[in-house]
Formats: sequence, structure tokens, C-alpha cells
Amino acid sequence: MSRIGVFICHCGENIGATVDTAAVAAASADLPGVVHSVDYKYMCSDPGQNLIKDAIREKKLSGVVVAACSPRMHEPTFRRACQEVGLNPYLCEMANLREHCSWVHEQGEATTEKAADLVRVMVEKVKRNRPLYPINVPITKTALVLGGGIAGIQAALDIAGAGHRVILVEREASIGGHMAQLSETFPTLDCSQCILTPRMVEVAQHPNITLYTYSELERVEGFIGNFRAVIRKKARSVDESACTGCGACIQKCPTKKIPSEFNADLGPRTAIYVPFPQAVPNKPVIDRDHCTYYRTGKCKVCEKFCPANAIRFDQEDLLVEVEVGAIVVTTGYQVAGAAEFGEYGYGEYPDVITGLQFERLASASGPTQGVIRRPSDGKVPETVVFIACAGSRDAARGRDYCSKICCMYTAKHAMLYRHKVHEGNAYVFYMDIRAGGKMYEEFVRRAIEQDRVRYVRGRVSRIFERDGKLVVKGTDTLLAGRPVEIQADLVVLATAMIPQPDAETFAQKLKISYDEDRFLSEAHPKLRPVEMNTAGIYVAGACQAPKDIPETVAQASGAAAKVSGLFSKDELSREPVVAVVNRCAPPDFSTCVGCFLCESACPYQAIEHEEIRARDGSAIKTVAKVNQGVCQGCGTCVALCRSKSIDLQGFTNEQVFSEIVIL
Amino acid sequence: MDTLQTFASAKLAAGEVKIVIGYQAGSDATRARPAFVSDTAEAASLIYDDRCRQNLAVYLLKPEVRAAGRAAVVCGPATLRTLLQYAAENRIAADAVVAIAVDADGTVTELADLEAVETHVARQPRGLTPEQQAEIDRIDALPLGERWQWWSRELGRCFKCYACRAACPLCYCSRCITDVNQPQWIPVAADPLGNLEWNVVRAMHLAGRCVDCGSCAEACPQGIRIDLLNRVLAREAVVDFGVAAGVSRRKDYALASFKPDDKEEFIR
Amino acid sequence: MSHECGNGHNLYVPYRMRVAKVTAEAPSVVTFRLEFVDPADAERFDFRAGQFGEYSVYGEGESTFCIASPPTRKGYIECTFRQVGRVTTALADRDEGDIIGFRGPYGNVFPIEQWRGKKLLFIAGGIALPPMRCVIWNCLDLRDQYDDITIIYGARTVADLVYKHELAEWGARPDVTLYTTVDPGGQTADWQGRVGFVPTVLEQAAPAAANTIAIVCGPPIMIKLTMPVLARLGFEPDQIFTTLENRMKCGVGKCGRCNVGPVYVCKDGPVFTMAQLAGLPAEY
Amino acid sequence: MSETRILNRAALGELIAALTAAGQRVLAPVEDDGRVEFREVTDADRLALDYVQTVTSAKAVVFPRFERMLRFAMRGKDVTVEEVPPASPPTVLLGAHPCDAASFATLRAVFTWDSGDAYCEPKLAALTVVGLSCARGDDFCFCTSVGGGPADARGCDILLSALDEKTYRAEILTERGRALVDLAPGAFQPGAGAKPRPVAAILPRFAAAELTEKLPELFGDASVWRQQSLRCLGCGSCAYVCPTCTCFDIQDERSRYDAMRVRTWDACGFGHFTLHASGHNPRGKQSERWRQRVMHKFAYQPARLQVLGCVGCGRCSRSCPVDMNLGEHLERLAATAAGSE
Repeated sequence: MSRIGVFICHCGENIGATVDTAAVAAASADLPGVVHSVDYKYMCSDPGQNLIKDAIREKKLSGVVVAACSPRMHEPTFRRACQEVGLNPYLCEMANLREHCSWVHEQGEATTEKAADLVRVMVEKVKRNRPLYPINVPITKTALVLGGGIAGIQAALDIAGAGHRVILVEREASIGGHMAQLSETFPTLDCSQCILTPRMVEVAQHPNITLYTYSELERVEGFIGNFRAVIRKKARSVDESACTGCGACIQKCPTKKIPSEFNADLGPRTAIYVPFPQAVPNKPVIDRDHCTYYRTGKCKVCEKFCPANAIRFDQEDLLVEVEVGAIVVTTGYQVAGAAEFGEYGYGEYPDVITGLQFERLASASGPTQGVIRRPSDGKVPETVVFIACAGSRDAARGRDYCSKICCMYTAKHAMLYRHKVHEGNAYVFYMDIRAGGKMYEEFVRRAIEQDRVRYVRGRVSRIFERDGKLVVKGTDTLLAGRPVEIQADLVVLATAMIPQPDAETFAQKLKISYDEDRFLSEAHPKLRPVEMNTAGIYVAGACQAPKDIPETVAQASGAAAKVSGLFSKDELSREPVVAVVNRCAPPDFSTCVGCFLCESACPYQAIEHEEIRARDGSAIKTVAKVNQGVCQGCGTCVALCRSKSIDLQGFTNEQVFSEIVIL
Repeated sequence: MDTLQTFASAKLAAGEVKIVIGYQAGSDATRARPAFVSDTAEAASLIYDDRCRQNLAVYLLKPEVRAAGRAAVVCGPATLRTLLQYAAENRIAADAVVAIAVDADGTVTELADLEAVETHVARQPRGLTPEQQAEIDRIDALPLGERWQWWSRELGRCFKCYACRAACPLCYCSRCITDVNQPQWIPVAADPLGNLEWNVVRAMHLAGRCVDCGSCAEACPQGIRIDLLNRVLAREAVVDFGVAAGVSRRKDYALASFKPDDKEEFIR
Repeated sequence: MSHECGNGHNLYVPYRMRVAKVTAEAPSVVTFRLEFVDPADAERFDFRAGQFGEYSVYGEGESTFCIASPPTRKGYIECTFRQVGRVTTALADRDEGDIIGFRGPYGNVFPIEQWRGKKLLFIAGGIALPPMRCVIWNCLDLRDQYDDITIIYGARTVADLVYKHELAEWGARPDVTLYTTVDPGGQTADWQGRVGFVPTVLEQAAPAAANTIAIVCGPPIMIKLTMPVLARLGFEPDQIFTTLENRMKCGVGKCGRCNVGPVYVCKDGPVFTMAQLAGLPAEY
Repeated sequence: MSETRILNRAALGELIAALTAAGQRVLAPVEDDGRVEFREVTDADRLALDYVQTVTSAKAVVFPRFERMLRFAMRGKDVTVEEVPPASPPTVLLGAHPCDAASFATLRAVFTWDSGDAYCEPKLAALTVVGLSCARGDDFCFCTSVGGGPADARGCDILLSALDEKTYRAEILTERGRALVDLAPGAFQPGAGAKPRPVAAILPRFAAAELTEKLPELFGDASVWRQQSLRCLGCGSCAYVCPTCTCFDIQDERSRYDAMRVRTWDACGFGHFTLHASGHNPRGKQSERWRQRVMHKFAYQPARLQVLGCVGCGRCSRSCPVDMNLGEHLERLAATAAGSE
């Protein structure tokens, strides 16, 4: 039996000046099921809330409609008030007379009529509201961090520092990511490795962090607070516990000419190798694709020379299952590759290189020990042309986005070159200079003004070789499209940041969403920048969008803070606005027929299979079941379910239907 | 024909199946009727010819037929597609049924499991026949008002017996939306609104799932061409989402997949 | 006659009834006391124990249940229902003072005149007490016409027992023997009645069959297990009455739902003896 | 009373015009997209009198597929109930075959036994049936097995029988038929004509009376019902085209201020027809529902209402998507019953 109370708020002048609140209260009093209806200046004030509380007590209200501002604003306020006097908070609803009525209409009869309609609709809904209770989900206080670049390192250290356990998984043989490859970093020009490696070591030594390198995520299931992940530890062919990292194997390895990934293919490595000297862990792996033994069955030189007997040719991949409560995705990026830049001769001319390759040339740990030498003949280039926006902001390549860091690292590259080759000429072709950031604009000005890097606004149309020089042809658009031709010794392309090649399948594995550029999609671009749509999964770094180191670190710390916040409680309390599969009388038990098309529609993977059993234990049928820990209450399954066997608590089909019918 | 009968008889004799769902001669020369053969002698009465249009897969979900045990089903192309769609929608297990496929040329093939069915279906011609295409094109070509009138007239005959639903192998809900009255999704009256809502909702429920067997229109006592609605939606699913029903055992439901490149022209 | 409602010839026009009193009986089970809005209707209206009607909420539909109050109490009728579907949910949403529809009475009656001088044994389970309550009160209001009256009533849990205050009243009466029981596990700390299933309690109570009429209402499983006990106690099928609850829409033998074999439950029933039911197929 | 006249085919237009002018709604078989159905006509242009059978019966004339019964007006907390007056315009059903004419007796019996029906009765009272003997039948017709026949006059107010290509003999059988002739005196010529053309030969397949007697014995023979109904889809097509099926549902439809109580056709073959709110279903299997259909028409109704629930029109069988053939099934049942003695 419905006994609904209606409370019309003037919101001062906000509603009161436009809507005849007394008339709305009078009209509402006459609605079937309404036993109490009043208006008041400020319902959210203490006296206003007391009006509601008193009415609940005195009139034994079974439901409350507060017609006031947006539920975003005060629903918690009024629900709390109801709860304080023993009415289940979910029996209280708000009709939005302010944003939906008084603020958007002129004063007048029609406006008052609409206000009354909004109240009537909400009364019909509240009649069908049922008490709901928060859902409590236990939390496993271990975080899984996927990706050991600076984002993953930062997130892992922050979470571990907050006292929670972390499992850090890195696909390569060492953590460090792209940051380990960089020479200096803008805008301070401090040494990248110098600031990174202490953190890498800290990760390795942190008692709360378990590190899995040369490992990948195999699969994951479960939900916030309760994920089960399987990690594939790829076979290193080296027993990590036995290996001392002495490096004898690497020195003796006869296969020495494999392009080094760490050096962006500008130097060689061996088949058994550590990616770089400061690697963490400093334990080699055997690259089975290039290793002579694996290719021919003969060699085993490393095994012979290993003083620790740590070589394990028969080692197999190991699957490790872990239970975690949160996942932080920090899988990073790649740079656009050779295939894209035919007009620049990339891949054809050895002296057309990417920015990442230039980083290695400029790095003291790089193949040239930091001396800028061009790849073709090792000469120090006299003229270097830097081309910004190589592949970014380029609709023709299907890539509309700006890679964000190129303007800055191009200025840095030109500056580093000028510092190292004082007589050299540095040209930068650019579209615009985007230098938003602390000390960024100053940094670019310094490159131009102090280090006399020559900036040419315009696009390069073609690069070709003539007389041992690279001829760079372009237009200077600042000078009315005057053609420019520069004879260069080295061309550096600021190639676009792109997602990892397997970003799509990875996202599908985690059941998280991604955008059309295959960057991972955060839950809300402004208000939830480190969360994914799937509860319990967080994101940081360039796997979400191009970004620089400070931003990456900030986002990683943000994600870590979210995880720590989640882990600060033993149980997660969630709004009970979740989908529920119905139950009905036997012999059907549920009108769900178990077609499980909802399963494919659910963006959160909240649909599970539930077997309905008879008293004797025999299976009757399998129906869908919503995991209340995972469900985000989006209602997609509700819309999809043909037999209408799923309903959203608090927004049932019947409630919504009754709202429409009464209009 | 001999092969079909021999097949059925052998399957029963070997105990591989308990029942063969096929067709027998019907009341007159234009009709065949579903037959449920459980002993080898009866197998001689099985037929397969132009009259055998009804989709027999529908019986695989009937409790009375299920109770008989593992079944072999005589399948035309649409019935084979139904089996795959059933698998994709968790209706039948991979080895629950033996399909006796009869092709357009009369060839009889035993398909012992759904993998074999999938392979077989993949080899068959797909898409609409020229006649079906012409029929759709003719209605598509009508100006909006006339098309509306055409459909209003068709659906105006509906008296909501729901025979379409009963004959449709993919209308298997234990509680159809028409049986839901909290809320009352479909108006009870067989009036223009009620008829439109029922037929449009049914078409939407089959969008991306309909295997185009035509059983709905065959069953309609009012001769309403509901199959056309489904056929058009099936075509849209292929054109817009690249998904056809009944070609795969996997769940690949056009209305439940989200892809960044999905066309959402109706929103723009 | 009985089906002449409203304008006197269209039986589908319901009486307008005002909800005079709402009593919560058990979880989702409510009793309404209904009074005729039109005094002329009240004047004309007459019914007997065992009959049923169609109760409606305008715009939501009709639902069939028995009249739970006795014909000896004039001026109102009562009904008790469980909130399960669209109509009962809408009914449960009515408040005192609201108007609902009622048409009836329909169906046959318990032949209580023929029971005069006999002992009465009422056996009910769960939500099946309402149809019997009508007869119980009818006979209690004519108490001197009957010999011993015994009531055995059970529910799954204490909370599920309906008419709790009336149970207390019956229990306190010297001229009624009342056994209340709840299923094992359904008892509360302060439960004073028995714990056990109705057939077991019946067996323990062991009422004599001689010159006794048994009226049995309850879920199918209870009826099924109670019958052998009654047989052991010596009850003949024609001494045992029950009431069937087949689904109905019209209440007057036309809509086609309630057939049990050749019998129309709405016309020939809902009251049957076990002897009558034995001759019918089990379509109930 | 039986008086005969001659009705020329050429005069049908005149007849229809005269009836229409007199305020009668005329329904007659009309061909539409290859289907013959009863439709309202105002002239003779589209008449299709050489039909074997319409797809749907004439039942809807007195028992529409849905009918608004009551209107509820809701204002605030107040509700008023109004009867929707039944639409029962004076109607002539012209050219219905004897089976359809006979069906109204069954409908009348169902809707008036024990209590009346404010919606059906006025329509029956306003109906005049001008029957038409069947020149042709088909394999699905079995009227002669259920007490009817291709020239059976029961239920007709006037019965037309073809004398030749151009003329019908009109037997005026009732006062209502007489009144109709008076509305269009010019259309009917005096005389009885020669011997009518032969009517369709519908051979009796079983005797309904015997079947009625024997059916109760077959009730418990589950295998018979299962065997007959295994292919039944429970689609309800048969019930919806049947001239004598009367199962119905009553439901409410509401909008903001108003609600309607609506009566719609229903069918005993539907799985939810007898389903209880508790989930229990007294007729949970299709075979039980098929049995109910046969028993109700051929055993219960004859016993209770003294009418068969079937006129042998064969529509159910023609419409059945799985070729359930009622005549054939009844013939088997009759044979089984005979054999079981």
C-alpha cells in the first residue's frame, strides 16, 4: 500500500519564482497513493529535512518524492534524511524541478503544469520502488601492474609504498621501458637513466613488489577486488636464481650481429643478452629466434662458459595464477615505423632516422657513446634536419591526433646536437610549436635563440640523395610558400607515438575499451582520467594517449592513489543499482532461457552462468546471473533481453514504463 | 529419397539416434507434415521434396520431442543454419543432434556434429535469391507513404494468434514479451498499434538472429509477409555489421557487439 | 440472479467497492475489507460460503479469489490475497478509501446446511486458509448447529501464518480445537504452536472420522500427503471437501480455462468432494 | 416457414444496394490477394461466391478478435466505470456456407448458457444469415461428419442454392429472412426454379455422436494424444480461424487518464492459457492441450450445451502450419474408440 509524501522545494527564487509551488503541491496531494504534499522554501535546509522526517514518522510514509534540484546535487542529502528515520533511502527519489523546469522555462501556467507532471511521474516510480541495500564486495589487496616502464614503475612504487602488495609484469627482459632509452629529458636536460635507474632498483628490492619480467598477461577474469590473472613467464632459458649476472655468456655468444632493440636497431646485440647494462633484473635471456642452438641444434657455448651453470635450454613457459584486487594498465607505446615514411626515404636512406634512434645516438650509453655520428658512415653530420609531426596530425595516414611530445623532444634533439656539434646546422620543419607546460615554451625559445636552431614553418615534401647528401625539399609557409631546399647529412623524423601493436587484443583480453586510434579509453576524459570503464582497472601513461614523462608519472601516481583508496577498505560498498536476473515460480525458476546474448553485450563482463538445480541436485537449466561486484548498472543487458528477464534495480522496466504511461 | 530413408533407418538401427525428425506426405499433394520416426520400419515413409519447407529445428527445443532422446533432423539449408544459431545461443550441445542435410540437388549428407554443419553451410550459396531480392527491392522502392500503407495493410490483418512465434525456431523464450504484463510491453488489442508493436518488436528481436527459413510467413494464417521484415533486417545486419545469422557456432550477435567502426548513422 | 451486477444485465460491469480496511497478514499477503459504494448494490448482494469473485483494479485487470468473510457478516466482504502478478500488485497498492471493482459471487458453495449436527475438521496450509475462513466463521456464527469443530492450520514459517489474531481468538475459544503448526525450521523463539508438517499434525491429532466432515485446502503437495492420513483415520472420499483454484477469466463458464475434464470449475466448483474429484482427470 | 424465390446473380448488386440503403451492413466473401475473406461490401463487384472456404471464419461478426468492454476514467483518486456499448449494427452475412451458418448456434450456446453476454447477444440478434450451398468442397471439409452438410439450412435465414450459372434458388427459412426479402423485393423473383445443381459431395468420415459417446474413454490414453500432437506447435492458428472457438482473455489497457477492459481471443493450445501464478500448469503438455481441444469440442460442449464445438469447415486443418488434420485425427479417434470396445 503506497503512502507517498511529496515535498516541493522553492529552492529560494530558483524554482519559486517560476513555478507555482503551492499549486504543484495541491495537485500532487490529489494523486493516487499520495498522502502528504507540502511546499517549502529550502527543503535541503535542516528545517526542510525535518519536514520530511516528521512526515515519514507521522504519516507512516512508504515513499518520498522531493521535487527540488538535480539528484546529483541533493539526492544523497534527502536519502540520508529518510534513512535517519528508518525509511530505506532507495524509497526516496527526486523530481528535478530546477534544471528540468524552472531554469529552462519562463514563468507561467505551462511551467507549473510541467512541474506537476514531473512530480506525478516520480510518484508513479516511487510507488514501485523497493528497498535496496548496498552491495559489499571483499577486496584482495594486491595490485597487478601491467607494464614496467616509468608509468608502471611509478604506480608500483606508490602502491607498494602505501603498504599494499604489487605484482609488476613486464614483457621485455628488463623493466625501464622507453625512458631507459632516452638520453636527456626536456625541459631540464637531466639524464634520463640517471633519474630512472634508482627507481628500477627500488622496484627490484621493494619487499611489497613481485616482479615478473619477460612475462605477459595470459588471461584475466573476475571483477573489482577479486580478479584472477594468469601470467605467462616466458622461458628465459636461464635459471634466474642461479645466474649471477656476470655476463660471461654474453661475451662468449658467437651470434653477435642481432640488431639491438634497446639501441633502436642502431647497434648489435648477442643472442643471449641483457637489453642494457643497467637492466633490472640483470639476468640475460636467450633470444630463441636467433640463437644458433635453437636454430641448428648445435652451439651451447654459453652453457659451456657459464660459471653458475644457469643455462636451461629445456626451460618452458610457466603459467602463474595470481589473485589481485586491482589492475593498473601501463603498457606504453611504440613509435611509428619505417613503412610509413616512404617520401622521407626512411628505410631507404640509412641517414634518415627516427627520434628514438637519435636518442640512442645522443646517449652516452648508446652505440656511439653519445657522439652524434650518422649511421651510414659514422661521420659527424654538419647539417641535421629535424622533421616534426612525422605521421602525427596526418589525416591521410588515418592519424588525426597530435603526439604531443614531438615539439619538445625535437627542440631537445636540435639543442643536444648543437651542444655536441658546435659548428653544425640544425633545421626544424614544423607545423606549429606546441610547448604548453612548465618551462616548455622557454625551452623551445632557448633552442631557437640561444642555440640558434633554425625553425622552418612548413612541410617537407620529399627527401632524396644527391652527391652523398640528403636533399630535403619543402616549403616555408611563413614566407608565402617559398620553396626550401636543404642539403643535410642526417634527417631525424619526429615519428608519431602509436599504441603497442597488440593493443587491441590486449584490451580485449582485459575487456576494457579503446578508441579508434587503439589507445585505451579512460572512464571519463575529465573526471575519471585514470579509471577504465571496467571497475577495478586503472590506466596510466602513453597506452592511454601520447604524453610526456611528467604527465605519465602524475597519472601513474593518480592511478596508484585510486588503487590505494580502493585498498583502504576491507570491503567495497557499492550502489545497489545493478542488473538482476529474475526468479519465478517452478518449474521455470527464471524466465531467462540462457541464450547468453546479454553476455556478449555486457561491456563489463558482469554476466555469469548459473546452474539452477532441483532439490535432488540434478541440473534443471543454466541461466544468466549478474555479478553484482562487476555490474555498473548501465542497463545494456536489460534492453537486449528479449524475454525481459533482467531488470535494473532502482530503474526496473516496470518503474520506467509506469513513468511513461502516466505522462 | 532412398538415401534419406536408408540413412534414417541405419541411424536408428545402430542406436545412434532415438528419433528421426523428418517429413512425411501430408494431407494433400501440396503439403508435407513433420514426422517423428523412432523405428526403422517407419523410416520408409520419410520424404524430402519442395513441400518440405517447415523448419524442423523448432522441434529440438520441444520438451516432448527432447524426451525421446538424441535426434537426427532432416535439414534443408535454413534448418542447418538454425542448428548453428542454436549452438551460438546455447540451445543445443555440439553433439546433441545429427543433421541429415538435403541439398537443393537432392544430395543427402550426414553431418555428425555442428562443426560438420558449419563446414557444410559455408559451402552453400549465401544471400537472397533473385526473386527474394526483387521482392524486397519492390517494397524498398515505394515512396515512404506508400510503403507505410503497404505495411499497415499487411499488419492490419494480424489477429495476434502468435503462430509466427510458435513456428519460428528462434522464438524460444519460455516467457515471450507478449506474456509480460508488468509492464505491458505489447498492447493486448489486435488493433493497428497493438499489431504494429508486436510485429516490429518481434522483428527487432530477430534482427541479426533470423536464419531466414520463412516459417513465420508459412505459419501465418492471415498470410502476412512477416518474413520480409526479417529478411530486410537480416540484410541490414550483413551490410552494416558484417554479421549473418546461422553461419557460425560462435556467438557473434550484431546487436550485442561494440566496434569503434560501427556505423551509427541513425544517431547522426 | 447472482451475476447481475451494475446495470443489472452486463455481468462484466463490476460493483464499485471501497477499501474499508487493510490488514497486513504475512509477507506480501494482505486482507481487504470491501464495502459497496452504492448502498443499493449492498442491498441486492448475497452470497454463500465457498463462492468466489473477480476483483479488479481499474486499468490493471481482474484477479480471481474467494470471498474470505462469511455471509453471516453483512455489509461487507473480505478478500485475502498474495501479491504475485500485475493485478494483485496493483491491489496491494490500494489504500483505505480507494475504490476497486468486484463482480460475483460465482461458483457453487460448501453445503453447510447438510453438515448440521456433524463434527467439522478444517485442514489448511499457507495461503489456502482464506477460502476456509469463510466457512469457519460461517459455522462459528451458527455454532449451535454443529458438533465439535477442529482446525488444523500450518504454514512454512510463523511469519507466513495468516489471520494471526483470529487464530488467537479461535485458540482461546472453548468450542474450537485449534492446532497451528509451522514447518521444521520455520518456528521462532516464542512460537507456542507445533512444529511439523500438516499431515503429521493431523495424524497426531487423530480426529475421529465418524459423523465428521473434513474440509481440506492447501498446496497440492499438502493435499497429496494429507489424503492418505485421512483415509487411515477412516474418512471416506465423500466426507472430504476441498476447493479448486484453477485459472479463470470470466468466472461464468465461457472463457475456456477452468475445465477439469467435463467440469467447469467456475460453475460446478470450486467446491468439490474428494469423491467427485476422484472421478475427474487431474487437470487441477 | 419455407418459401422459395429466385435470385439472379445479376440482381445481387441491387440486393446489396437495397440492404445498405436500409441501414444494413453487408458482409460477403471477397477475394483479396488470392484469399477469400468476409468483408464489408457495398456492391457486387468484388463478390467471390464460388469459393470453397474463407481463410478465417465469420465468427468475428458476433465475437470480434478484440472488443472494448468497459472504460474507466481516472481523475485524481476518483474512478468512474462506463460500459462501452457493444457495436451491433444490423448486419447481413451474405454467401456464407452452411458450416459458417451453423457455427452461430454454437456461439450462441456458449455465450448464453446459464448467463447472458452483453456483447455477443446483441450482435447475434442483429444478424441475418443468407447462406449459400456449397458447390464445391475439398479434402478438408467434413461437415457431414458433424451433423451438417453442403446444403444444410440450419442457421440460415435464407439459403441460396445455385440453379445454374446465373440464378440461385432462395429458400426463405425464418421471419428474419422474410424481413430481408422485404427490404429488397425487387431482387427476388417469385418461383422455385428447377432442380438445383448438385452440391459438393462431402462423404462422412465418422459419426460425431458416436465419437462424443466414446471420447471420455480415450481421455486417459496418453499415447493417442501424444502421437497426434507431437508435431503441434501450439501456435493457435486453428483457434483463430475456427468459427466456433470461443476461448477468450480479459485484460486491461491503460493510459494516463483512461483505461479499457478488453476482451480478446485466446486459445486453449497456448502453453500459458491455464498457467497458474504459482507456476503450476494443469495442462502443461501440448498433448494435454490438444486433448482439451478435442474433448471440449466433441465431448464437453455436446454434453453440457447440447452443441458440437465444430462445424466441419476444415479451416483449422487448412491453416495449420504442420498439417494437423482435424478430420483425419477425429476419424482415427473414432476408429480407436471403436476398436477399444
